Amino acid sequence: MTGADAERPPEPEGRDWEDTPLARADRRAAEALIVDVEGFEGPLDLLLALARTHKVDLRRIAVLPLAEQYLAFVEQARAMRIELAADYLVMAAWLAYLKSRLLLPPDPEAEGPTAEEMAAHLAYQLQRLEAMRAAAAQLMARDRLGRDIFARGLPEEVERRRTIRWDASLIDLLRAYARLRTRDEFRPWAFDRGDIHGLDEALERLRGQLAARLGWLPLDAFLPDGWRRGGPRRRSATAATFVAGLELTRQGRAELRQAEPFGLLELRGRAPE
Amino acid sequence: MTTEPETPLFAPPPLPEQERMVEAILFAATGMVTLAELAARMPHGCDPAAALRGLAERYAGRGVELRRIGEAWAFRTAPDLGFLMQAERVETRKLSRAAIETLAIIAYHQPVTRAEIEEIRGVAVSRGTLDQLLELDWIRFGRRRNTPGRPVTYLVTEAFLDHFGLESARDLPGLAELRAAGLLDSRPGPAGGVPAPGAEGGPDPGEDAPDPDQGALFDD
Amino acid sequence: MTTEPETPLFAPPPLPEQERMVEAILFAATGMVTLAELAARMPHGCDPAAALRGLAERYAGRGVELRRIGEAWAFRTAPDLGFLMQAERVETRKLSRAAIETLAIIAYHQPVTRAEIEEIRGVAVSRGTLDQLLELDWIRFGRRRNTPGRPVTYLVTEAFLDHFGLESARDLPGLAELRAAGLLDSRPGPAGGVPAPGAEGGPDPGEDAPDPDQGALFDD
Repeated sequence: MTGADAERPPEPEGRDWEDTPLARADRRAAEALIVDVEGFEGPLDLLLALARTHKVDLRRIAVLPLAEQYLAFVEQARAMRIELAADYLVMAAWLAYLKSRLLLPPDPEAEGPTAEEMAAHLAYQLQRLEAMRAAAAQLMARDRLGRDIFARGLPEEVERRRTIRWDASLIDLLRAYARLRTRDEFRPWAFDRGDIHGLDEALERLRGQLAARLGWLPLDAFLPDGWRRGGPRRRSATAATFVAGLELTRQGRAELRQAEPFGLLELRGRAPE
Repeated sequence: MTTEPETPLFAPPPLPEQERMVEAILFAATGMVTLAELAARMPHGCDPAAALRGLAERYAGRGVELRRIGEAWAFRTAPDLGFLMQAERVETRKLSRAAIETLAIIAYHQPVTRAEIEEIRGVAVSRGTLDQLLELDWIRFGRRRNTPGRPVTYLVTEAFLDHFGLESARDLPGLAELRAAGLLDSRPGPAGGVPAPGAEGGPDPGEDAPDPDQGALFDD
Repeated sequence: MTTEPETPLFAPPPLPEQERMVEAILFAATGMVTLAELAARMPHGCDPAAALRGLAERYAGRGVELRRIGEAWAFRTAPDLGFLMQAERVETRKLSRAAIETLAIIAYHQPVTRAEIEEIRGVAVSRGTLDQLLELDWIRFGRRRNTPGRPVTYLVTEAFLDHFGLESARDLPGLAELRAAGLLDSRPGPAGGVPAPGAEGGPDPGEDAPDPDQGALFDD
């Protein structure tokens, strides 16, 4: 996207931080950011902060180095075992994809937006977010009613003959409706459970079944009798048994395998160590 | 630095500026304000008595007058204009819970019959509640239902939309949106959907078919 | 006696008298009063708009100023005198950064949907944010969008304008510059563009997920 791209050496495996002075600066910035990763409101916010540390003028922002900084940040967070929300990882995957597209020569056959268009849109989003933040700050800094500007403190009311005006606000109306519509949701659950196979039950069952046999068996084989025919009963039992299987696997009492995405799930018991 | 120097470090603001200050203080005050209070609030060296004299002159004969009661001062509407204050004699009271719930149901389910409202609320709707809403001009009668008994239906009015700042009743947020805005605290049951009014055990199932358009509000 | 004679029995009061009336009505009220309300309260044949022009001139530069807020009017203290009114200061609940940004986005992009707010902020709108702004009466619901899902839109209110001392939403600071810079455009992202914020941590991910047809929402 920029002239700098051409000079950049191919990305080494296991990136060495100390190779250039710029990398050192990046690293320091990334470390500072990691300390308060909690303070960021999502990936876009983080990208904006990264962009700010290097470039004041967002209109000339170079997306490629920004993408690299972000990826380095995520890498660092992982190395330091900081748990990042899924949003951050989705953005990292997208930026890695964008980066590869920006570095590769454009494929004339490819459909959809070019890498440059995608990068330009990201730059636009960052500018827009920055602009909205500035606008918000300007707005909050205005002379405000009740703080800098005041209304009449002693409104005059004439005593005689009052008429009562009934009032209600929209929020009262919405709350009333929400209250009405959710009230029913609590009541009948206990009686509606006929077709639900509970997780506790499933755990109990599966624990017994797995202790008894150690070979691989498909998940279906563990469904209780009377819950195997199709429909909501089977769905409920499958879901509960699957979750129970996950839980027991986590506890080290079972093993779970699947040959391919959407393939058959198989389960077997594992002797406790 | 002393707070009360014998000779002020700064000259007090000019008298017209002091007048502006007294004017603003009296306007915003929630009660009468005494000369001493004025002096305490204004910058050091001000002369609120002089400023009040200037203000009283400026407001003489206007729609609002500067009035002195004992040692305190306040702005008051000119006595001859008292007749204009009729709209201020209004006492505002919150609508009762029964009324607001009934109104909400009519807004969301219109056109809706009284039986349907009762079915959704789970309690009888008193005549007075509907009368009150009719009187407020927030609801009106719609067409009669073509079902046994030909019950009247209720709709919300333009005045309702106006009062609640809505463009149309269709713009009321659906349950998903209420929840998203934080107005709904509970999660829906496992069944997910909202039960249609009168769907089960209603007083008159045949008659209570909900507005087909209504579905759109809930089709999260 | 008829209340609205075809030809007035009496000529309307002279303009200076009408000014006094408007002055009294506005002074007596804490909230804003619309032109229509003024006309309704004043004797038949009055021209409150003309009276307001005269009043605005009279109060220019005073400690109390005449302010226009949308279609309504109110007296408010001059901003430079705010320091005198510490006693009347209302401590407002501090708004979160998310709430402030959401408010600004609604003001500058209105009417705007929740999905659009999320697209601009790059993060899901958390529960309680919109609720808080609705409760402050700073935002309200606008028309639903004619796009899949018919999402509700949000607008700012007159109370918002009053609070921030704006005559209309057109007077938002920096609006012209932002528009000229194209930052208020409804610019659709390229397909496969920057990932939209997930509704993670939201109350109901399935239901609150931002519209995948995001781009289409910006078409007006």
